[in-house]
Amino acid sequence: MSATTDLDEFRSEVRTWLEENLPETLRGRAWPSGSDLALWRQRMGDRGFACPTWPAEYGGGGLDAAHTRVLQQEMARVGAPPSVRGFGVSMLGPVLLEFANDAQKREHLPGIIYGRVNWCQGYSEPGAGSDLASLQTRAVREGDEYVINGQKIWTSGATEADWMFCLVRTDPRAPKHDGISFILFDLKSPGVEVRPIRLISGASSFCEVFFKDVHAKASNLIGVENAGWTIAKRLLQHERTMLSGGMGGGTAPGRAAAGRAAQRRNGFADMAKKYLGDADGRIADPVLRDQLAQLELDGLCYRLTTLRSAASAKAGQGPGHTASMFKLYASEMNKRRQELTMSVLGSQGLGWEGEAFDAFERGTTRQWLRSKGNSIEGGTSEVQLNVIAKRVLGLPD
Amino acid sequence: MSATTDLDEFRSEVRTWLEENLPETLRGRAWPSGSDLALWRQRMGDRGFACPTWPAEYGGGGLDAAHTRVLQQEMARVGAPPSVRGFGVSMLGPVLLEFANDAQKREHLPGIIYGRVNWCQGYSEPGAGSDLASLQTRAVREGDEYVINGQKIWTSGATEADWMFCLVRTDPRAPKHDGISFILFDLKSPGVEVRPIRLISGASSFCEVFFKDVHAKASNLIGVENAGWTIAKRLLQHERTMLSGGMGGGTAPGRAAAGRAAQRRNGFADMAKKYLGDADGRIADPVLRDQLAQLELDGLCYRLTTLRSAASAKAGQGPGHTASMFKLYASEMNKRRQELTMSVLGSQGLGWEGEAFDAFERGTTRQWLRSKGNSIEGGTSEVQLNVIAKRVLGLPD
Amino acid sequence: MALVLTEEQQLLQETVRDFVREKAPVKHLRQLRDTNDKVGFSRDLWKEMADLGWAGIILPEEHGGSGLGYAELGILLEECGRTLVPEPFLSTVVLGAELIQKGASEAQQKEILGGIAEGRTVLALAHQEQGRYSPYAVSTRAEAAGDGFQLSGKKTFVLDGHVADSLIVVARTSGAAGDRDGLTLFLVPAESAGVSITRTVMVDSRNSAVVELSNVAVSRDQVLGDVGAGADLLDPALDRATVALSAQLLGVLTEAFERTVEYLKTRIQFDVPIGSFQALKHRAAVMFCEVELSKSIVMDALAAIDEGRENASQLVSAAKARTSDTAGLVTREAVQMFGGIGMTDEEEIGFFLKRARAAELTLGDGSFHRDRFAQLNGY
Amino acid sequence: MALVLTEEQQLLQETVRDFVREKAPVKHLRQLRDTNDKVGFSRDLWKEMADLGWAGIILPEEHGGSGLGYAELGILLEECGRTLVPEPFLSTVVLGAELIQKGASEAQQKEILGGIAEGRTVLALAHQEQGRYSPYAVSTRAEAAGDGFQLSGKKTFVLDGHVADSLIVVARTSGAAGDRDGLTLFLVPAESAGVSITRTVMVDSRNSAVVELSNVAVSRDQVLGDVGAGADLLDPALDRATVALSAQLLGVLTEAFERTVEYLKTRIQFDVPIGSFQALKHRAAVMFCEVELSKSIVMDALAAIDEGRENASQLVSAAKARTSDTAGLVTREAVQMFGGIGMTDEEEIGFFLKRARAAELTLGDGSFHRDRFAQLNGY
Repeated sequence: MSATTDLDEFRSEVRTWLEENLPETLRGRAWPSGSDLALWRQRMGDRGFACPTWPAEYGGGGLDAAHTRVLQQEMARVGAPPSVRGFGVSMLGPVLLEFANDAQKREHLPGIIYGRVNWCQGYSEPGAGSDLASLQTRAVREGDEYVINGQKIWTSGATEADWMFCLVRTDPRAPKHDGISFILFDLKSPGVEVRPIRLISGASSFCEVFFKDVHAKASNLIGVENAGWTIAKRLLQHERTMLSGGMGGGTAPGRAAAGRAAQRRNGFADMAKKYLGDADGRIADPVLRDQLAQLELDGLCYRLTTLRSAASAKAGQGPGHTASMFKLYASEMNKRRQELTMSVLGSQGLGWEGEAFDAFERGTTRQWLRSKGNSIEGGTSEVQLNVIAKRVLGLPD
Repeated sequence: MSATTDLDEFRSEVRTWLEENLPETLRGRAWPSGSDLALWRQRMGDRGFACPTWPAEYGGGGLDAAHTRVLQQEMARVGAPPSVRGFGVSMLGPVLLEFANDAQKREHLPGIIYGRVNWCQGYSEPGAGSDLASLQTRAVREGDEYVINGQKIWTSGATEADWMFCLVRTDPRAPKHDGISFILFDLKSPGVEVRPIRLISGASSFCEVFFKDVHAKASNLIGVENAGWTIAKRLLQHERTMLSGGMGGGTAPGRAAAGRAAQRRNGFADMAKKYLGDADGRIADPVLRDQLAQLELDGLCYRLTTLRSAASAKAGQGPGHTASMFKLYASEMNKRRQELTMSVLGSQGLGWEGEAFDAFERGTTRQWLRSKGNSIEGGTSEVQLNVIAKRVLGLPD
Repeated sequence: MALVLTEEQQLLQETVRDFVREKAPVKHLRQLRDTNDKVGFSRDLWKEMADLGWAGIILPEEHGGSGLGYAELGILLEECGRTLVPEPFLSTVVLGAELIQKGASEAQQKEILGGIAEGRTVLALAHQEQGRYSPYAVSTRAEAAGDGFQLSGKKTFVLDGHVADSLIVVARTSGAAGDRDGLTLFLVPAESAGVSITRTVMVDSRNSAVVELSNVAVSRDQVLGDVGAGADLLDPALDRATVALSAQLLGVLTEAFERTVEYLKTRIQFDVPIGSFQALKHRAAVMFCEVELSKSIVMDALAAIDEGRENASQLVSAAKARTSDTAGLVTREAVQMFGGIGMTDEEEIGFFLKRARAAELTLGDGSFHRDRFAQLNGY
Repeated sequence: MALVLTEEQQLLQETVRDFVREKAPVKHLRQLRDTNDKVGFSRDLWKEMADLGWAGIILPEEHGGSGLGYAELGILLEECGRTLVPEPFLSTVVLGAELIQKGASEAQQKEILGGIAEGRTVLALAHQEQGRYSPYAVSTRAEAAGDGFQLSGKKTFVLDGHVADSLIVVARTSGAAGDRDGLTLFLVPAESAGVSITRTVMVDSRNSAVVELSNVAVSRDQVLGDVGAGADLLDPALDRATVALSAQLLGVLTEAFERTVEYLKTRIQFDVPIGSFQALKHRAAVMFCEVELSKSIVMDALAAIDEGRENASQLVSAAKARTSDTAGLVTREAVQMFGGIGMTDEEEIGFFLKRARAAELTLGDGSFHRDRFAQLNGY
């Protein structure tokens, strides 16, 4: 049987399965919820389609890149939403597959696959931002447990999360990269306190999380004690890939992203004509028009570069250092886009609340402010520039 | 007698003196030459007006800032050119006054004041650019002489120069800043070879200068052996001031410079209209017009800042660290101006030689290329930024 | 030239600086915001400021003012900019005072200017009708009706509009939107029939309102200046407001810059102050140059107003373009260099980012003023 | 998508790279310049390149060509860009070959295309009349005269004009400068009476000429395409030349960038390689992103031409804007980072600065193509 025949058969199999199993109410809904979502999660998990590339023995689909692409294409065709998302599936799962022992995988992967456990990430601390390895949250071994004290910040979704994967210092006397461990624990444990953070753009999903004598099972330490930094770095690569958006899984999602972006673009030009006037089909302000053209042109070149990178990378290879470039460029570009929108809207972009500004205008204000965080979260632009200079260009320290 | 009366008297005295002594042929000539120039130099030197602020005992005018300003105003009024200029008067002279012994001042200052000796500066070396202190040109004491071997580069005007003030390494084992001396010698000495440098913009006044067993009198070493770095740094401050242009001597020359700049500006707008078209009195290309406005606006702000700096500084104070800002900004701004000119001219700015391009167009090409050196010579822009960060803002090493 | 402060001016600067740091630090604005204060500034504090002579700083002494010039006003507003003081300087002390002084009858002047100087009266200019600033793009109509006029139209971004005792409404008695001719200014009590004022909550937590005018009857007495020649009154007042706002922006950007440099010296990452990283050093040094240039042009533009220089408008546009753009640069860099903490509402630097953008878009941004600068320079 | 090279394409790339590094390094251009070479390129080398199939790379095999596409042409020109090869690719291999193929009679094609493929024939497009690029700003007149026309006008920046065997002259048979309609293309032997060609010495040491046409008599046979509809022939040819030039610029900028990174690693100041300074590192990393983006858009625009995609013109404009601006950024940074030595004629990096600026201003700079990109995108 040729590879193509095999893929064709798989495609028709997927198509039939989706027809029979996708709840009608979920079709075309990007962010589904409710009882049909629970059903969908059960079915996708059972069929191995929730996390198609993960090994079958842990509940994944065991599919290769080509089959995964077929599955994604068919799901996109009928508007089937993914059954699970978030930190578990995109960040913790791959790391567990690489670093965890068999028992840990069996304990934690199903919860991710079936969407039963919400995960959050305990990384940054007030004194450890770009210099993440200087983190101070202590974990002390006591019998078959660790006792954790300290504080995390920028923990996204902590108010909704069930469990946390967390970097802790297990050897305070070792050089800073050599005393860190990677551990999982239940966020409902006594001693955990979660406080939401208010951003300059308003309420946010970010939290501060405080630990006071929190007990975590030692069996939930991933890898070797004090060797957690290796895991931490790998996980950051996955984060960077996630944040730069749409360049992960081959060309299909890339094309879809390009389509969405094109739509958004036309929207921008129309919006600019509305606020600045239309002179013979052109945006009436020639200087802003030039800036918009530059931005769109950069966006086009950026998307083509993500496609080129995906095409170059062999299937199954982890994200390379180009992830830094994409993270850097995407966040800087979004900041420019938001600045430009503000310039176009003028004082109509300055609204915070109330009816004098429509929903788009109010959204603009908040998004402009929120975009300032793009180049800080998930590794600052400065960190990405350092990585590119060192890893890609080979410039000396 | 009040200060004002004194200045008024001095003004009428200067006015009379100029009427009697300025050769008619020199009036209004920025770059005079010939026998009348020799006469003018003699008269200005004798009268103490060539270097008005230098002490009278060494042939200067012994004037304070207020009287100097009156002299400059009166000279400007009748279009009297300075009788001397160049490295001697603007860089070496002030340094000799500060660091040389009495005999050295008596030997070298008159040659500067009467324009009899042309000086050039032996500073940079192929391996010592921004890191000037790593210079390798060796000077070994032998009896009452030093014997010099090595090479200088970027020696401006060496083909025309009579003497060189030169940084040499007198102690190769000391830390690099502690083994440097500042010495003067005759460029006609045996063993000196001068080779002009061709720049990307064409022929230039820069030279490479090679030394092979060049003998210099030990009595021409300024200050203390191995303590030349202090002198070198002071001289660089004077250079920076000279390069940033027109902010040195109070408001009068500043205003004149502003006037010239305004004239140049209108010229730019007219030129842009000629090449790009005129739409209802506006430059027809709105994006380039916006860039020109930004450039002119920056130029205005820059000139005002030099005036503000001069107004703030008490008369007689040496140039402060703002010299770095002016050097940086002026050179970056000139580079922008040249880039913009190229954009305006299009392919008419690409000519190198020949009649298909008029003199302005050919000049544009060369000036554009030459301007790239502005942010390199006299301390790179990167060096200026370092200086501002450290000395002005106090940021840590 | 007036590029250095006189001793008297230095004294004024210190007085203002000490006062606002104590009584109106950034916390003052935060508190007004967090308590959803109905006025949006402190009437008590405003009274105190008026008692110091600040509300009538440019008014002649006969009207209870201090009789000072724009150089002094600039010093005052620069210092107020440093702590983001939200009290109604721009609307009342500059625009209101200028337009009433130049356009109102003696009786009106006597009544209103005294109120301004005492901190009792707040005025607001109801001018802008769309998001992008464009001074003559006025569609609000003033139709002749009986002995007077009837005003109808909608005004946005009316600074301090919801607390103003009277509005100065720019309406069109002839011509079409975009024409310089045909504008007329009307002094309209906020309580007038047909006037509806809705406060808008703005990103910089300052005061602004939407004003709707529906057949508002006004008499001839309420006209400021001459009918149809409102632009002659408006233009110089807008220039003055623009340079005043530039001075405020200079304070905003200078403070943001100084706070950032301080943060670079104290924030430790990788065991060293982040200000020791060369890339950040260079960016800080670039900002320093821009800050210095901003200061120079603001001082000269203020002096140009005081001296009545012919090219004052060019300098004003240069000042607004330069301070707008520099404030944008500095506050964006500030948030980036503060990192995560700069993104939190708890840290004050975000207030500067918001204020810088709002002030940039008030009375014309960099692009608007570069265009105007070019036009005034004959290209 | 064609965003990766096939094996055949990789082979071509290596072949070209090895050839030009050996036979046409930057020294080749320097030597032509320093000897004031009358031709401005090497006829022998050009013959060798033609023998490798490069001169007829996009021509069909029936005309002696290689029958390859723009993807392959792009690879060829990118590598030639890396060493600034001055041989007449743009004028003859792209513009000449395209216009003759699409607009000439079969007999003309047979005669001329074979000559191009063999490296014998050089063509030049006489089009531009002013410094700023503007494709329809043609004033050169073609007046009807007897059975044919008389051409009069002046053309500037005619690439390879002084060595061309024939000129393709864009003239106006109707309408006014700026109109798209009314242009007609004429094939004019360089030796024709009334044609006067003056070589211009350019900053990038490449070939260009001023062409003056004084009542040049041409017959109907010399018309390419249809009378008055020259733009239909010209537009796609210009698109193709523009993407070809973008590919060349990609080579220029990539080489300049790689040389700069290498210099950063080897130049020692303050006892360390200057590439260890963070400020320079960050600037190099920023350039890296721009270089990568340039590569992607050039590859896609080349593929769009080959595939005849509807939006090809947009991609071409994006490619030219992006490579023009990136080449400017990279070469300016290169000279700055090389420091003093970068300012000397002896160091080769200055040749890249010059070529980048000249290529930027050829066939429209970043600003021109952003405007076109916006227009094609409906704003």
